[in-house]
Amino acid sequence: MSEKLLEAKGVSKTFPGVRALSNVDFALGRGEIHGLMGENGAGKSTLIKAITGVFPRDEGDIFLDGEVIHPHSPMDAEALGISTVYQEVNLLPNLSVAENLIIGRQPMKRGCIDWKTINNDAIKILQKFDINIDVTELLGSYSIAIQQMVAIARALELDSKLLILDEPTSSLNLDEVQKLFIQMRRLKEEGQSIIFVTHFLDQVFEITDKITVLRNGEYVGEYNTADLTKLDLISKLMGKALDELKEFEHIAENKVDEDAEALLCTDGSGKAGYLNPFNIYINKGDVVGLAGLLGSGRSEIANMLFGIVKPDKGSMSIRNKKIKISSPAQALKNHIALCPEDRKNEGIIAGLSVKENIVLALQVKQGWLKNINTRKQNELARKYIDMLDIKTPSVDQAIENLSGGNQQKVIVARWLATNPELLIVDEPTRGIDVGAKTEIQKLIVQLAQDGMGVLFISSEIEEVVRCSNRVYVLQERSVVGELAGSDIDEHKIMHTIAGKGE
Amino acid sequence: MLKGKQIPKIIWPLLALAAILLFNLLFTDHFFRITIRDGHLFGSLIDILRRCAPTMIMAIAMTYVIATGGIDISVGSVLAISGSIASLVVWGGSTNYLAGDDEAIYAAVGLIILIPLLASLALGAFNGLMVSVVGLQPFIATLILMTAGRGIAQLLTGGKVLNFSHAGFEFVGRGYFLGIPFPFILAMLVLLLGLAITKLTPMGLYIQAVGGNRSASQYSGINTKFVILFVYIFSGFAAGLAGLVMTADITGADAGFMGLYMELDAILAVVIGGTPMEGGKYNLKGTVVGVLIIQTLTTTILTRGVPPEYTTIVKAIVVLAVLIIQSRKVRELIEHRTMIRAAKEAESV
Amino acid sequence: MKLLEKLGISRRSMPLIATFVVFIALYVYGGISYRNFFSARVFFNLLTDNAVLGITAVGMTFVIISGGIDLSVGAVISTTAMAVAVMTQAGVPNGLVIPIALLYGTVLGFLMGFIIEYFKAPPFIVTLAGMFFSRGFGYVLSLSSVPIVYEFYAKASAFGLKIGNGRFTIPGIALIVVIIAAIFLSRSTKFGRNIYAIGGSEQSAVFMGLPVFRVKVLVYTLSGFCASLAGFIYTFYTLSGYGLAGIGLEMDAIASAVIGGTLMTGGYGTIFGTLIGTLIQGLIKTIISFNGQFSVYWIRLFTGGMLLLFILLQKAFVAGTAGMKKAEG
Amino acid sequence: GQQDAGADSPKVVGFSQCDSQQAWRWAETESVQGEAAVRGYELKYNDAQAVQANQIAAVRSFIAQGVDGIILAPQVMTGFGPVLQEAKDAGIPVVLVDRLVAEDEDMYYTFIGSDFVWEGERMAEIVVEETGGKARIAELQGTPGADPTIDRKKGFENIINDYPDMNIVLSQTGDFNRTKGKEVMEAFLKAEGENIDVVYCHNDDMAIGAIQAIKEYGKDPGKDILVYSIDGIKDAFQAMVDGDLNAVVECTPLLGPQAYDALEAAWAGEVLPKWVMSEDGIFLQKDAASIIDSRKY
Ligand SMILES: Nc1ncnc2c1ncn2[C@@H]1O[C@H](COP(=O)(O)OP(=O)(O)OP(=O)(O)O)[C@@H](O)[C@H]1O
Ligand SMILES: Nc1ncnc2c1ncn2[C@@H]1O[C@H](COP(=O)(O)OP(=O)(O)OP(=O)(O)O)[C@@H](O)[C@H]1O
Ligand SMILES: [Mg+2]
Ligand SMILES: [Mg+2]
Repeated sequence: MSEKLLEAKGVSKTFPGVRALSNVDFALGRGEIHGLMGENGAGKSTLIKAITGVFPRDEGDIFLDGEVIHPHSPMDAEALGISTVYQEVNLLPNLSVAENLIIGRQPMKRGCIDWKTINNDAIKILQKFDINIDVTELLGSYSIAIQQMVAIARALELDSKLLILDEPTSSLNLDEVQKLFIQMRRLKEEGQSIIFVTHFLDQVFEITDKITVLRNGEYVGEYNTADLTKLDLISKLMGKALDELKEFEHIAENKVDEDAEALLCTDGSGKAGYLNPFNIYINKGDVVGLAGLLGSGRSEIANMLFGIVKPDKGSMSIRNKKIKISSPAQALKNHIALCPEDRKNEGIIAGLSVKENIVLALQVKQGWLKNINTRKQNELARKYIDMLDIKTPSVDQAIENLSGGNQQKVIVARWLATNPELLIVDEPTRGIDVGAKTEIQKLIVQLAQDGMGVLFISSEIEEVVRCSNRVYVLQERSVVGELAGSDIDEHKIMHTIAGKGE
Repeated sequence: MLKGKQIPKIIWPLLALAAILLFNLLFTDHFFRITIRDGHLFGSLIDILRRCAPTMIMAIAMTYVIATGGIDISVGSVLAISGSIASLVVWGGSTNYLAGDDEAIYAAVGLIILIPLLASLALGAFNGLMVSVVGLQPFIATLILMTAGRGIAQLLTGGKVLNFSHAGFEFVGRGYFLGIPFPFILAMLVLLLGLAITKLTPMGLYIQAVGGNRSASQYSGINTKFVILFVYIFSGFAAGLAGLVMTADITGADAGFMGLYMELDAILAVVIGGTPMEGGKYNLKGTVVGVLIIQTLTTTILTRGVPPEYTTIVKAIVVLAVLIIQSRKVRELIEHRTMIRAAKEAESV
Repeated sequence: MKLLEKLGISRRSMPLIATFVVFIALYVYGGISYRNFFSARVFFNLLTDNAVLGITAVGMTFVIISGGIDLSVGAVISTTAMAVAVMTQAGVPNGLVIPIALLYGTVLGFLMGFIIEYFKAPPFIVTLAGMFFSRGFGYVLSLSSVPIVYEFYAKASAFGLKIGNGRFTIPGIALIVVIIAAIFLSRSTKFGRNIYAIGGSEQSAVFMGLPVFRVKVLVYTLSGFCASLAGFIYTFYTLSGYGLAGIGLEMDAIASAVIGGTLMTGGYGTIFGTLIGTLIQGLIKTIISFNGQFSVYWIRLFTGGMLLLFILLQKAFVAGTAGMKKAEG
Repeated sequence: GQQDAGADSPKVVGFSQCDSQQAWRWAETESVQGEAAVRGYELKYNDAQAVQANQIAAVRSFIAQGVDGIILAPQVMTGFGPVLQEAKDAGIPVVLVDRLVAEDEDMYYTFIGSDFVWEGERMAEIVVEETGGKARIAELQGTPGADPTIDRKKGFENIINDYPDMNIVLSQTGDFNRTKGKEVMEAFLKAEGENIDVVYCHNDDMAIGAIQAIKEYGKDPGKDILVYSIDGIKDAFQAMVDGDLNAVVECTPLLGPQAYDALEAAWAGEVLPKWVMSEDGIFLQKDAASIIDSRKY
């Protein structure tokens, strides 16, 4: 038996126009949790897919237990004992939660699938993560966070030698992450090896033993986690000298300007069964954070302000004028933009190019007659590709071919391009690497300083704290607290969330 | 980073068309002979252009419908309705011309064309409303009109083939303009119309967006209902126009047969042309080539006198062959090789 | 709504229930309007006359749930029946005729499925080519229609369990058996569940390690088998092979599935719904022939109109109950 | 209580038409419908839209409704055995019109109509006569697999096979319709334009399409290329009057009166011959002008 569980040697993979992996090595010891890190588009997901046979690799060998393996599909990989959670939630919205957890290895009873056992097992599996939901409901009716937990739970339940988790925590709250870590540690003790991809430095330092860093499709190095500092790691990830990185420590000032011009104000807006009546206001220059647990109603507020869901009570005013917003088009006309939470279903439009994805909302805002011509489209696309450092071979690349983080950047760009007065961002930095995340945070603060109002939703409380000058705390679909200025810190927010209203 | 180097998709259907033409070049006498007769071009190739026009008109519009993730199987029936109305208008609304009264009315060309087109627009709008507002599945929404539509057409004509002779209107189906069959010119005009709407306005972008991801399109502010309504209206219009061409060509409306199974041909052309049925992308040039493939094949079969019992088998084989050479598998095989080579070259520089 | 919940009916089965309710309403309408409509005879005729369509629609439903389509079924029915007829004329023993007939569609389905999956070719076109091929093959077997000479078929055709003044015939029995088997397949086997999975998201199914290639090839094989079985049953119905039989039947089969609530985009649908969808179409035809005054154009208008009315009712019913659910929540 | 319709209420007759895509079929339907009105019967009419299964179901439903007699215009020769047996068991007389079925004679009461083979043979005889037994012929067939297609082809060939100089050089399906007929003829002309003497069409609609194609090709139909067809709809007579069509063999669709005569005979318990020939005619170009005004369809 070889000492390494998994080894990849000289793996290369080329897509049209992109050398995604070139001559990458990777080694995973037994019983080890191994962080795989790199900027957006560095090739992490590609390496994983090459290992599990999603697509054939161009060159290189992969050894499992010292033997060369050639899986041709994830099914083969599973048979070899590799269980994987891929980056985008890849489950079946049309089947029940329970079935998603168990499909492929359903228990049989007298020649029939034993549904009772399936449902009971599913409840038990999810209880490990403190999730109590109706497992017979369709998966698609749950939030993206729940779906991600289900995907993780499914992979953990497979009886495997190797567990691969590609950004499993991108839509999870701190609590959920801890629940996941508990399970990962348990598995590790049982001798299972885990590859863990994330952009959250804290998480990497908390859970991994070793870290392998990729940059631009190339192997940078393998390190013991204990030997690295955060800044070391950042510099390895970005390939920059340490002193250039000082500015990342900087945090936006949480100043509240009470005299600022009012932008948006709700007066008891709400909808039965969806969101309890709430009162919030956003002024020009504000970055207003929304904090709360999963399912607390943050996205619901965003959807309601943007006209996706119509309120059935209360009223809303923009610049002190009462207004009803009943469709996204109308919201756009009122200079509101919403960068939605669910990138796959509400964000990217597969088939369209990066450029078209970027200009789409702006085009809608401009109306039918003002067609944005190709030259202008290219210009705009290039501008945002530069601004957000989007990795793409060309503006004409189909968006589904970008890495997850770069897709997210494109969606952010789509909404920035509309040049809104009120920008609502729902988990805008999901899946975005450390460097770019800071850039986006800075950008948002900068935009606010230039007079935009921002409603900032994030499951990362740290990020909310860092950017906002006011924070509303939500709980069970109600606004239960408000913090402003220097009052905003993680501890107080957590306290408010836990404090059952004040 | 490397420059994206992809073989344009249109190559594959073009290859298929070239193969069929090459076969004819080698084995069918006179297939490529084009002469001038009565002041217009004449020959098998010209026949192909002329005969493909109705399908092409419909297939162009069908491309947009399919790009939104929809399908319109009512086009054959709409075609029949349009044709029936046209021949009715020629006779001033009377189906009794067989009774031999000499007071038959010959309407003006403008009316003969306008009224059926308006009706077709309305039928298209019906489909569109059913899909976008009522929210029916496109297949079932258009199935309703496919079934009922032929009934309407037969009701209009009273089950007869309504004959007429009308020099002005006949031109639509039989005429030549600058020596080229007028129906083909009409098809090109429809192509231009489609291009104008989709290139000069954001409609093309929206159609793809709606087909690619309807909910994300909605989040982006697109009026998805309107976009869907539009493509079905356009499809209705195209089917109506195709109906005029066919009616004018045979100077009669054959409500029972006209356009029967033509929806299949139109869809076939669209898909052979490289537009995926799932929507989100479309390839208009591909559709045009797809129609030409189908018609060239048909004309070849007819010209070569393949026995009727074998024609469908020949068609099946050719369609499959076309499909396989442009299938993702084969394409990937070819593209992958060139790509890796390019990548290596780029690296070694 | 409370009542429905008590009965253990979930909100998700609302469309199916709506379909069923509208079917019953239509049936009652027929019974009130026409003499002799409410009789065992008419009811069992409904089963007999729609068995071929129903059996085909079952295979079609699976294909559509998996996200595909199969346009070859009508031609397969005709060619299967033709093959049976030609073989009986040639004196092939019946013990061989039956398996060969059933294999025809199965093998064709397998080949189409394989081409679709291996070459990643669009099912619409591959199965359209399958339809062209199968029609052509039928003509090659015999251009003219061919009577079936074996006694077995005549006996099977004449067979029927007497129930009231109706006859529960072999086609009717076959329909019910196929429906039950298919319901079992769809709910209680891994293969069945995988079909739903693939229709929900093929990419996800791949990533979840499900045997996508095999299942998809098998789905077309299954549909081919159903079509062949339907073709075989068709021989009891007509005792002959006829090259033009089953023209346009693929559209009816798709309509059965879709009326029954199957989504063309894949992932959703039930076999029971398909049965109701089939019977609804049969019922519309029965009402037309009971009425007996419709010209062909009125038949078409009536059929289209009934479909529209029916789908709208179904829609309204579902929307209505969903509204109630919200109001309660 | 609904069962017994009362002795003095009108007899109910079910008429199953196979489809209505051609003028010919409409004429047949109108004939059956019109005659029912004249004789005071209640007619249950069904159109199968060219689907045999529909037709079988319709006949079944007539039986279930308890009609007094059935008129059946079969879609195809085979396949009606089981349902005819059911009608027989129920004691309902069935009169076949325009197409015979390949079943035992005791399965139906009688058949009224002509014979497709006969039509093809008569047509061939006319062609032989008008061309002097020497012609290159293009044939526009009906829908492949349909009985009239097969039999009209067979009948025609029966005769011309005796003439070595009569050859079918091209043969394709025009699907019994005008559009397809025209398209096929166009292709024929491109392939063998200078070598075609005669076009034989399995029905009138295709002939009208072919005539248009010939004209557009620049030849004179009826002179340069002789055109012959079967059925005898009014449009065909018009074409003969115009000198474009050379002859038609009629296949009369006006079978209503004979069909009811037969049913009445059945009710009266009489025995009719199993085949009552319909009254078909053969019409040449020269006679057309005098007849055209009497054509009803
Ligand atoms: N199917 C594909 N077709 C073309 N290019 C692709 C495809 N998949 C990935 N790429 C490209 O390969 C590169 C590496 O992508 P990959 O998804 O591995 O990045 P990643 O490290 O996972 O990034 P992220 O952190 O954003 O998820 C990217 O530049 C991406 O654009
Ligand atoms: N941990 C959980 N346990 C049970 N149900 C949950 C949990 N988290 C979310 N849900 C349910 O999922 C559904 C949708 O939640 P979703 O995450 O979309 O709300 P949200 O307001 O967008 O959350 P967020 O606060 O993350 O934006 C809700 O019905 C919620 O009740
Ligand atoms: Mg990734
Ligand atoms: Mg949320």
